[in-house]
Amino acid sequence: MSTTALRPLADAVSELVSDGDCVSLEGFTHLIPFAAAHEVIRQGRRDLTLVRLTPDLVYDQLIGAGCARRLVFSWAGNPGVGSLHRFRDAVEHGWPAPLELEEHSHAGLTNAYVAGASGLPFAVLRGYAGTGLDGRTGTAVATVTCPFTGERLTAVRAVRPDVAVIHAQHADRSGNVALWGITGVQKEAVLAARRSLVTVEEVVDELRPGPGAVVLPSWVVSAVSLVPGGCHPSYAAGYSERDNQFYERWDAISRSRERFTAWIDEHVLAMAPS
Amino acid sequence: MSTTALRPLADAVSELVSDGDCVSLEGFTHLIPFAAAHEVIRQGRRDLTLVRLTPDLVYDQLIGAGCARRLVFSWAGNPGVGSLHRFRDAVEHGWPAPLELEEHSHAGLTNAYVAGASGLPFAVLRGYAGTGLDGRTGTAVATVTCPFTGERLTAVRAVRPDVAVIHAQHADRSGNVALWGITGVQKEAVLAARRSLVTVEEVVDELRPGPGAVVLPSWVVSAVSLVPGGCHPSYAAGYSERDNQFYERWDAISRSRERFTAWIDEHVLAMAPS
Amino acid sequence: MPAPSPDGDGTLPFTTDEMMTVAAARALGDGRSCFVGIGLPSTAANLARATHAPSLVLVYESGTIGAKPNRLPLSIGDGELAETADAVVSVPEIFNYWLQGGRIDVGMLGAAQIDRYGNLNTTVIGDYDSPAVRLPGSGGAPEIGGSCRSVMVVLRQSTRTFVPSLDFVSTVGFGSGPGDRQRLGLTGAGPTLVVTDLGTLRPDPVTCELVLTSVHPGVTVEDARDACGWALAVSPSLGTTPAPTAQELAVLRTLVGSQDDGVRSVAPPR
Amino acid sequence: MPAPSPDGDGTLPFTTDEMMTVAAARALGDGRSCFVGIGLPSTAANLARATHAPSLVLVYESGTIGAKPNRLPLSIGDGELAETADAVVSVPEIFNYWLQGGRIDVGMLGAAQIDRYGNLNTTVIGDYDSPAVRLPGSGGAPEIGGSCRSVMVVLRQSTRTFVPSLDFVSTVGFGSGPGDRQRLGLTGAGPTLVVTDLGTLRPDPVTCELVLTSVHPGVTVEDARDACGWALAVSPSLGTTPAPTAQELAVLRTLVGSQDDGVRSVAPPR
Repeated sequence: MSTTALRPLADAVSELVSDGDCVSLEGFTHLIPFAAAHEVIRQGRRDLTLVRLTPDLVYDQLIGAGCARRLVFSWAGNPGVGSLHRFRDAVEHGWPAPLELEEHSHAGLTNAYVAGASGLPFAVLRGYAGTGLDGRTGTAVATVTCPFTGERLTAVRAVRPDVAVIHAQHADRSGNVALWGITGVQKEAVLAARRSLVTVEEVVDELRPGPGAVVLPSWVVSAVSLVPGGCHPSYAAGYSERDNQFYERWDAISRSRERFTAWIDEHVLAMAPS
Repeated sequence: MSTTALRPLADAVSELVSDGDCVSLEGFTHLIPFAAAHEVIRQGRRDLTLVRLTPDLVYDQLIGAGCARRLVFSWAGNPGVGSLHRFRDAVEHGWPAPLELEEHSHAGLTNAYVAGASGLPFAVLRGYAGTGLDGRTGTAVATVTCPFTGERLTAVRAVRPDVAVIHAQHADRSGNVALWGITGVQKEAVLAARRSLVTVEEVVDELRPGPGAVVLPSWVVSAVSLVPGGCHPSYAAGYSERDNQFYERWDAISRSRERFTAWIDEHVLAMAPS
Repeated sequence: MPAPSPDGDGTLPFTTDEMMTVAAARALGDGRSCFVGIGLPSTAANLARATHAPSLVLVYESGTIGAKPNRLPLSIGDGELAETADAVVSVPEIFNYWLQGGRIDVGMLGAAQIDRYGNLNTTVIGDYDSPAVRLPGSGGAPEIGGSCRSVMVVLRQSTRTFVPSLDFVSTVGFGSGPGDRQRLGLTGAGPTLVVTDLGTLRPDPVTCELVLTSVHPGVTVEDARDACGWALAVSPSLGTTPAPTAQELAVLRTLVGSQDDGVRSVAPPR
Repeated sequence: MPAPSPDGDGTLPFTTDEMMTVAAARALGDGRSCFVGIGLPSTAANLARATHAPSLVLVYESGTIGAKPNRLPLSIGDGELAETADAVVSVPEIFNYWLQGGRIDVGMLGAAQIDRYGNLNTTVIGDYDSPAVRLPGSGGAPEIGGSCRSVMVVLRQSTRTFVPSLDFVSTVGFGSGPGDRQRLGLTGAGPTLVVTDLGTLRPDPVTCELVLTSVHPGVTVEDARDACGWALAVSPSLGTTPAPTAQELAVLRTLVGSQDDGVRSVAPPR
């Protein structure tokens, strides 16, 4: 157990994320850790295995910037807008590099996180049966027989990322974290991972978790960085609405390799660390 | 799906609990539904299978009153005081009737509820291994092999009670329920059960769930009854402290069959329904 | 936006997408629970809630149970859903306790392709390893399709979407026919209704093959057959879908407008 | 309650239970996480928190993580635990994510019987089916004993409690010796410390058998051997436990008093 110290984002990413790591940036359409992803891009990480239920713009950017070798996911779209063009370009044309896919359903990948958080090698669910996913999950899905009823059910292998990265509303000065609103699978991702980084909107003297809040004590978090607006353009309940115009603009930005590259150069690489 | 109507406790118990049912009254040392248990005793139910992590005084009373045929449990004591004498008398001397035991650990029985709530026939955990419980769980515990690692783990059969009974702080007029504080396994018990009854401290115009509250929408609850103080002598966070003197007095009341019977006659059978 | 004339006599101008959304909404019964994604299913479910089904319980896979949005959500993570919900739970809980637990009456799904047994493709057009079009993938659909008591599929009908053979099975409908759902351990009844821009289809109770059961106003059986990649069966009791009423259109257009401009003006009548 | 004299010179009057509680508290390191039940373990953990280990994280199986009670809780459901905790989670979560997830450093357990390999009985004295004494049972202990990084057992020592053979194995310590924990899939290190009213014991690193490593002030090796149902091994480097200090006794007595009278006066020094 270690007590978390607040530290600059660039330091935390540098310490926690290495080439070849399995990295999970979570946030189910809410509290998506964009600023941390941009820092990963700036630091030039390569060959990452990226795990996430909904890759969203955040992984479109990491994939287009050449950070990813493999993607573990269950729904790769621009929510409410359309396609993820960088994801599609990598899958359809291997640009900027081929992208291995391990493809799941939400229920399956969610339970893989649950197994990881629970210290179990696998989880059981009713899922995948009869679908084409069976051959597309690598070796992550199998069947298991109920020892009581003889029923055959689906087993999904635990996900244990090297690093989980999430964005939260609050941390206190000891590094305890609170997030609320739609809390997705963030708790499971952090508890399944070997290391974890939380960017926060605000550091407060005392956590006052509201209804439905998830609280992560400092001793299960490796690092906390203060990054107000660190989930833009996604939502942060109580702080900011989704920047829907950016989600719509992304469709055009990401359609062309040149325009995407220019955008990354200008808005990510040229920026100072948060 | 049915919309719950508020109804008198006696009517709800009469409709939902029958002789021979598997009944789970839950509440992990907090919000224990004593008033509903007393109504079960008044209505003279027999041959119940009683499921509960911590039988506590509430099952000591039901067992001593002759309602139970079988007990599924993981820790049967008077918390902070000592033994449950009616439980012990049933187990050690078969009074007032023999009591079959299906004995678990907390982790195992908890996961049996989780499996029931999840629509699965079993749950997987690291548990029971090497203990004498193996032969004492009826047919509820077995082993399962991880299809990925070959590791042998424990499987526990799902619990699906006929009826779950819990006590909560609030219901609104539509029958939506909120409870908070230490919330135990009440959500899992209700969702695992075929029918459910919630007694509440108060009916409010609008639920305003606080931090950590569990909310159960009306359409997963069969009946709600207004029973202020319905979990006395246990705690109701925000309403009442544990009546510790009663827990201590119970030790003497329950030691003798005669004194117990007189107590049940006076404080349960002679009382009007709540 | 054109103001519809106040009488609902079937001659109101409306688009085929509007007809499709209204037909889907009408099939959602009051007081039932409905698992919805963003897009047309969410629009239809909110239309139902704002018209004939004020007690419809909307469940989104982001964990919001009983959401009562006053505008159409932009995504399933929209704060509007969390703020108006009866309960907000984690994603593991929504899939395990609520969906897999068998508590949801109707699952609403879209698709890029459907076959005659109601199986759905949302994953890829062409070959998986070198796709013509890589689509978003399965998301929650496989287990929505498996565990909801019934499933409603909503999609536009054409020979590109109604295909003889899927490029990828993302979600199982009736598999290859009777008995397959049971064999696969799928607990719900499967796709009992398909709503398109041309009409509605239901599975034959014996063969499980989709049968055209109604056409929308102005659509012929030939139109529906021409827009289907297999030999489409037609119900002997084929009906015509009643046209949207003036009220349905007005509410729908206000809903859709609310998404565009963020207006919060569509309080349901409850 | 007798007021101890202010100097901690080892001659203070104290009870054997007080010595046992103090010795257990001292073994809890600052900043570690500790899974505690009600009774002596909870008293020892709160004593540690109020003295040398202000950052000790107390986790109760009722789901309270980081509880900082100002008085000793009456039960694991005590509102005082929930109100002062960093987080309150459900019972499934505490067992699956926190205990089984391998996040807890020390599990504290009591027992009615212990054997030479640190296996524990909390279930029954006599035959299971016709018991002499039916005890409460396992509760959280089997998995606390399995999954915590290490386990501390606290119980009074006598030939009734230190037995050659358990009447029932509720919680596995080292099973029948080396390798058994690994064979059973138990992930933690097992009972690395046993604290009694007579002294402390630790497992032999080779044989896993418990060895007397210290005696409390005024206790002889013979006392400890006489109070053990098997031939008790004694460490060649046997020590004597330092007596409780005046501060330890004062804090302990205030803590215990707080439980009796509900006084909320034991704020930890943080």
